[in-house]
Amino acid sequence: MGYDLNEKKYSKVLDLKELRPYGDTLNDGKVQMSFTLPIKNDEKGAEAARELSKKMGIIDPLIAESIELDNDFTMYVVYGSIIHSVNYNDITVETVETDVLSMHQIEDLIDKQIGRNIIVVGASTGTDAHTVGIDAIMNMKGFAGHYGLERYRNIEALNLGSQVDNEDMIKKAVELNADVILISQTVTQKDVHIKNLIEMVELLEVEGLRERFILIVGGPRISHELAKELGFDAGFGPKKFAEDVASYFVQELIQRNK
Amino acid sequence: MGYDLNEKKYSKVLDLKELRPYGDTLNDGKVQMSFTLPIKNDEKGAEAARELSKKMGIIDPLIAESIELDNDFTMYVVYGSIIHSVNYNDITVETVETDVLSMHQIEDLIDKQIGRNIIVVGASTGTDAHTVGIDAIMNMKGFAGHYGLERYRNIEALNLGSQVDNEDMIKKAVELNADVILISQTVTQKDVHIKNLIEMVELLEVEGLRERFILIVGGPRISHELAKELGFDAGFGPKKFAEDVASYFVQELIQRNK
Amino acid sequence: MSKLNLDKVKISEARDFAKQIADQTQEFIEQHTTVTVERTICRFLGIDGVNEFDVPIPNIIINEISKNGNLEFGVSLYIASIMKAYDIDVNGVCDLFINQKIDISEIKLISKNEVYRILDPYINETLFKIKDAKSKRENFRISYGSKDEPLLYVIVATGNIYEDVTQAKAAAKAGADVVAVIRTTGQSLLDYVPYGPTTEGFGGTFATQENFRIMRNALDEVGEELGRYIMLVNYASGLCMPEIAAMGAIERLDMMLNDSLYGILFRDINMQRTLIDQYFSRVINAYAGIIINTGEDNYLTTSDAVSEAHTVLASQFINEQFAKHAHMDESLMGLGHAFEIDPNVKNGFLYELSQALMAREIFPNSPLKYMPPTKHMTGNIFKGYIQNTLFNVVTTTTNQGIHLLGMLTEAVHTPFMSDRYLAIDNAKYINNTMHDFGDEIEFKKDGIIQKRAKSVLNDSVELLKEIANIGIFETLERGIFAGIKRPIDGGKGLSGVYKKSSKYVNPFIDQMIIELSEVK
Amino acid sequence: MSKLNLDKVKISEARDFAKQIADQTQEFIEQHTTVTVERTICRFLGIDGVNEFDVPIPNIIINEISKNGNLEFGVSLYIASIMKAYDIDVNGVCDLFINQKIDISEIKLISKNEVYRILDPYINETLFKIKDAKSKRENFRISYGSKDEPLLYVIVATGNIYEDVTQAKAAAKAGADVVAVIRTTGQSLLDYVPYGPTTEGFGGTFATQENFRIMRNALDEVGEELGRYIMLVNYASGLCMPEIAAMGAIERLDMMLNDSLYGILFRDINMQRTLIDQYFSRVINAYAGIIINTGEDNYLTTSDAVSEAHTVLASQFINEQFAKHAHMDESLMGLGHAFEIDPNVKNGFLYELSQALMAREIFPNSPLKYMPPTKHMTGNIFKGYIQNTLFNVVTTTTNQGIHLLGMLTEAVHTPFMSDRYLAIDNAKYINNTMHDFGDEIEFKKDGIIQKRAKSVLNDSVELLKEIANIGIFETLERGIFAGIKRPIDGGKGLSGVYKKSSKYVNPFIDQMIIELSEVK
Ligand code: B12
Ligand code: B12
Ligand SMILES: Cc1ncc(COP(=O)(O)O)c(C=O)c1O
Ligand SMILES: Cc1ncc(COP(=O)(O)O)c(C=O)c1O
Repeated sequence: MGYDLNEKKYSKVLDLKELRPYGDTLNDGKVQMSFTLPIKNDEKGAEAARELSKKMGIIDPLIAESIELDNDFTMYVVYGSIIHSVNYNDITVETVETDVLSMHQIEDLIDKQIGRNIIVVGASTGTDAHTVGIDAIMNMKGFAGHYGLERYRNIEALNLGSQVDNEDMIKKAVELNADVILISQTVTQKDVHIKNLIEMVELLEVEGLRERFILIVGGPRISHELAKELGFDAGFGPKKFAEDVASYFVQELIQRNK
Repeated sequence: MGYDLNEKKYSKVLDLKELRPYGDTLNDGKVQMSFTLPIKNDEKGAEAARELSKKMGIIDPLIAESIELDNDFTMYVVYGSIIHSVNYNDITVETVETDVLSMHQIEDLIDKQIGRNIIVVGASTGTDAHTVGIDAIMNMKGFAGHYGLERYRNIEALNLGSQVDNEDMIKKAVELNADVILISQTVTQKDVHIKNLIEMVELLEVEGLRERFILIVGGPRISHELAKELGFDAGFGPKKFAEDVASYFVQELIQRNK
Repeated sequence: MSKLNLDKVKISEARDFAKQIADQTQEFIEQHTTVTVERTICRFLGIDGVNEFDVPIPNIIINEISKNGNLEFGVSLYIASIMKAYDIDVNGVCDLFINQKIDISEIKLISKNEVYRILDPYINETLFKIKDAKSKRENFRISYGSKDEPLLYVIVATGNIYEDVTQAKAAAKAGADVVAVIRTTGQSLLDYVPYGPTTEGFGGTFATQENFRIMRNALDEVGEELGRYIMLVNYASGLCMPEIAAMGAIERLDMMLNDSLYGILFRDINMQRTLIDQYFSRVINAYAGIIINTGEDNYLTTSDAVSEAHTVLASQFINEQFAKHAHMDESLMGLGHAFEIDPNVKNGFLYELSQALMAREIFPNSPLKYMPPTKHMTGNIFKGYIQNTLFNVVTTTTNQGIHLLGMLTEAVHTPFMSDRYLAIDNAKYINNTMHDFGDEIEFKKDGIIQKRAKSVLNDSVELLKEIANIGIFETLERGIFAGIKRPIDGGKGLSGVYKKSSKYVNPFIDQMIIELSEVK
Repeated sequence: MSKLNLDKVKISEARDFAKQIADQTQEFIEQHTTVTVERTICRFLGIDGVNEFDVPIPNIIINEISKNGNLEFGVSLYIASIMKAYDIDVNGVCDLFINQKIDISEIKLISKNEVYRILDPYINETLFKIKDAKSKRENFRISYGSKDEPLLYVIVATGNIYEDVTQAKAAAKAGADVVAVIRTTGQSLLDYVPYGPTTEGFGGTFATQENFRIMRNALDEVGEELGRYIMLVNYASGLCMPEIAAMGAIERLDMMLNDSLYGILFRDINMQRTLIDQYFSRVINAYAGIIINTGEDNYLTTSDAVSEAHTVLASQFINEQFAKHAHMDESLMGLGHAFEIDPNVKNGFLYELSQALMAREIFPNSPLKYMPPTKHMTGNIFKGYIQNTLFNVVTTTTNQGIHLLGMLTEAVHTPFMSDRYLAIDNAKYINNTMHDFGDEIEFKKDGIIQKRAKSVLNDSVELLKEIANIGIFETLERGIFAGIKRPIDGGKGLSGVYKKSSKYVNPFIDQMIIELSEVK
């Protein structure tokens, strides 16, 4: 019996300039994938799946399973290591910079620096009927233990509900002389939300009202980055609550008033 | 209210020269991925995941979820459409060509064309202790309703069990004057099975015995392609049973005797 | 015998209050008609198609009547009168409207009896078509045999009817019994029904009669291949409730999403409009033997599933009573409920099991439509897949009639073919490995499970009592369901509501009700 | 009270037969020793380290004695005699062996009593170390408090101890209570214990004392951070059973995979060798308060889980009796069983539930080690994840003590960090959402579930009766467990078995047993 163990090589250290996926060893580059190909479930199909995986940069694709969905549709579960890496140090993301305050801090800030109530109108616009998101932000009871804007002493929050046309939204905002417009978008199929959001910005610009409001959008598929691209002032995604958006628009208002 | 519906564009037809993944529309290229990055769970991390996905050819990566595994380890679930496609028509795979017969057809074939019992030795070799696979092929009761080789009237099947050294395996095969050697390999970590299988082939060649046996390997991660590469006569993977391998080695023996 | 030992008295109290609520409302309903009710009559008279601006002919006719005539009289009276005046058939009438060759204010209106007489052949032809579809369905059931386990119900929602067909067929082969073609976002707010095959929708596919036909044929085809009858579902809801019901009755759909309150709450459709529309649509469904699916599940997606569970039960009682007014048999009442409790709630599974079994015991003859987790599904598709497993466990254990399968990608996109396959595989696995589990277990006396059912039942009795006092309209104004307040004259479609005059006649509903009453 | 209403008489019959089996075997065991038993004594005497060829010093000494001396006398006698002859301490003795400066055939052997006297300080020191580790563990338990729900048990298996640490810490933070470092393939067949930290293994990491230390420190560290005690597990099995038990006792491991038959069946280790080795290893575990995990689950991975369920129960009874012979308290007997029925078996879940509850009721004081589905896991990781959910449901419902979490990638690779996280999340979800489910339900009298338990119990009584007749050796030769036949003098390690002479002495086991008996 041979007493020698394998030579000991210690695993590579973390290099953020070449960030790779982690399976069970640093830099092993392991990923899991699944996809369906419109072909028969046989060796040739598996090979097609393997080649496709290789094109994605998986060196050693393992077809862990191939599942027949229909005569000519096969789903593949794939594991393997990718050659690609990203330079983590070079990554920059636009994020809402203002720091997040508590409800009371926000109320105090409004008292001190603005000295009047802030008016906010919000809605789920276009054909979108999803209100739970905007309700979570605006309604008294809020969501997941975070109170909504209606509860803020010196914020007047009006929730117009769902499927509100952009025109009506703007009319209401002008009528109430709102400081902030909150839009919620949930349905993103075929980019309906993009079309709808762009329309909103264009309408405001045409009517020369764009500068008059802090224009904010939120929703499960909304990022600050995207919001900016579309000409909004800010965007908020999942796991954001009333205090996140309020912290932003209050501090932004103070900025603008300077 | 506008009565016009969106213009109707019918989805593209299937083009096997540019085969793409199928989500819910032909050629939409949809794939699902998950992987872990050794970084914090925040916007920057999500962006890193997105960039990595883009490098893999996903045009519009959606980070559906980011899950904190530990302070500096985050798992990402990603969906998106890939630019890559494969030419299905160009794909060729080496597969076992002989057609698969039933137990009785095989027994008859042996009677008619070989006229003596065929001797088969099998084992799970090297450090591998997984026997269920080789048992499924060799033992009387077989597996999933497929009888094992022991049940075949004119096949003498000897299952040496697990963790058998290649030397012992060869010794036994010579001693019994076997026609066929069956090897099962299940553990593939760090390619132990490759090393072990290559060793087997080399030992046989050194001793000038390679031609004397039909050398077959099987296991959950074995393909015919791989087996051939390693110098085996054939390889069998998951969902293969006694009749698959027997059909092959009987017809192969007949070939060789010609 | 009740495993939850529910209080029979409480249950009948609840039914009585619900009956009071429906009765009050029914009076109002029968005094009114709407533009879509009248357009439905047009469709039953065989009027279909669109003009060069894609405007459906029924809309052209009803718009014209409401502009220059009195819709209070109903379209039947006008059409019959015109037929008599010009001595032409219905097609002739259509041409006059399309080419604006007629001033309806001029038309001399005839008597009710004449209307019946003149339209009689059309009525017979249409009702025959519907009865024919119904018996076709029954014959399929007989030749293929029917399933006693929960029906596996999946949705397709590509937006493209042809892609939907591909997906539906794959689903059927994988084991789906029921296929629903989800409608495109916003169709429910269109006050017309689009025409022809469609390939562009958002989050769903347009409901058109041609799309119904295309999918029906596809499912019959694959059904034959599989030796199983595959049911087709669409949405008799929104501003065109009865029209779509009519289309479905003719094209042999098997189920229709059809709720007496859903449109009011979740589409901000005017309450008067919806309540009137749902009545005719349900009579049609009842007549055609189409199972309705009600939408109580939506309450729980909107408000908290633990604290609002009793509103679901209350609404089921109300839907039941409205359906009875529409002469609908209990076997057609697919009352909705859902598995929507936050996965982080301790013993949440016990509550779900309790509520699901409670519904089963309270509505023993109705094929309950049990909805999967949706609101608490996230982008963690792995977690989502097991949330669906627990839902499947409850479904099998309590033997729900219509098992609407959850998708692991619920929070991500409308289902891929693979998502749907995995959903079916999940359900089949549970149905098989836990096949007789429900039969095997009993519950601890006064344990968490029994207590939960008891309290939900009690709360809903209280709620129904209150509603019976204030009436359905005020209930909706106060936002008692899903916390959504709706003003009685707010929302979409009120302008389409008309008080019937004494001259008003709807020969189709009259005839259907006669036949439905005979059955009993 | 038994929810399965099991027959108490049958249960005690089974225990009696198992006791007969163990008693017969114990006679044989106590007449023999093995090379690893003797090496264990070396380690207890403080002998550790390797020579320039990486050969462990204990192996050098035992090889020398078996070559040129009589291992029948036991190493203690030799070492004590040499110490006396040369008037040196144990280190001195080691040097003589390492530098081959001694001809042991020359040594004048002393009396048993002298051996005890000479080795006494070493014995006390070592047993003190072990008791110290034990009380450390108990103090942690007291200060952190202990958990009454199933302990979440995960494995790490990167092959690299440092990578294992990263994974173990993440697992602990995610909620794992127990971490097992899986051993590299084939270590169980090494007749020595590797030395030092290791970073290369196949499908697991080498079990070395240094690796034990590294992981123990890491877990204590993260445990402190979390305010929870994280248990560490390794494998006292294979050809070095007692040596590894000794290492674990000193390094404060908390559990050891340790089965009286596993090595014979699944590693083709000679049956005499394993039976002798398991005895000393268990005395050590008992003394150190280390929970053993037995390996019955493996029967079901090898043969059919429906037809062979009774072999699991029979083996549990046997393991229980062997453990009692080793003076082990029931609270340390982590008897193994598993959820391995083919997912396609109709009502398979009911059988699993029945069997799991049966084990719970038959071994009420033992922390059963319940293993997840493995054999029927496939590359369909989604399906795999829900197979694990059903397993978790059974675990929670029947309140198993040690909940070994299944990995959705079981059929693909040894766990990734993310696989392990998902496994923990799966278990936590079920534990919470179904928290009191087991308490709430009762089973139909003579239903499928009760019947299943009854028949498995009966079959295992029959089996134990047969084994009691023919004895354990013949049982193994006939391949009664897992269908694996093992000849009495086949397999690995037989050459390491020695019959004890009358002079033989093992002062450690003697002292341990004295103390263990006092406790009772
Ligand atoms: C509940 C629900 C419904 C309910 C809505 C009830 C109601 N009153 O809102 C009902 C049943 C009516 C419904 C209908 C439809 N739905 Co829907 N629905 C959902 C579901 C299950 C949950 C959404 C939800 O409430 N999430 C909880 C809230 C709190 O999260 P949130 O919206 O992300 O909000 C948070 C953040 O995003 C942020 N936020 C959100 N908005 C805003 C705004 C601002 C200003 C700020 C600062 C922050 C912010 O703060 C919130 C708290 O953190 C999702 C699936 C899922 N699990 O996500 C599908 C889903 C959103 N629906 C979907 C679809 C397609 C539809 C339909 C179009 C289906 C159909 N054809 O009928 C219809 C049409 C409705 C319409 N016309 O828009 C798809 C959308 C796919 C896509 N990405 O395009 C989803 C993803 C389901 C699916 N996989 O198909 N739905
Ligand atoms: C059962 C099992 C065990 C049992 C084995 C019992 C026994 N008597 O065989 C026990 C518990 C002992 C065990 C131990 C270990 N196992 Co194990 N084990 C499995 C498990 C759960 C099932 C394997 C199985 O029986 N499949 C069923 C059979 C019928 O399928 P099959 O082998 O693929 O065979 C079919 C085909 O492949 C083909 N076939 C197979 N062989 C041959 C040969 C020929 C000639 C032909 C023609 C066809 C053929 O025909 C069969 C029927 O179709 C798998 C996980 C999984 N679900 O796959 C892990 C697995 C294989 N084990 C694994 C590991 C790492 C181990 C250990 C090394 C863990 C450890 N460190 O202790 C040990 C070490 C054992 C050793 N020294 O090799 C890993 C392997 C990872 C890898 N790819 O390297 C797996 C994948 C689990 C995991 N994810 O970690 N294991
Ligand atoms: C009862 C009911 N009707 C209709 C719908 C679909 O909405 P829409 O009518 O807007 O297509 C649903 C979907 O949730 C529903 O539950
Ligand atoms: C009881 C027992 N011992 C040991 C092992 C591990 O095998 P080995 O001893 O070869 O590391 C297992 C794993 O399945 C086991 O169940």
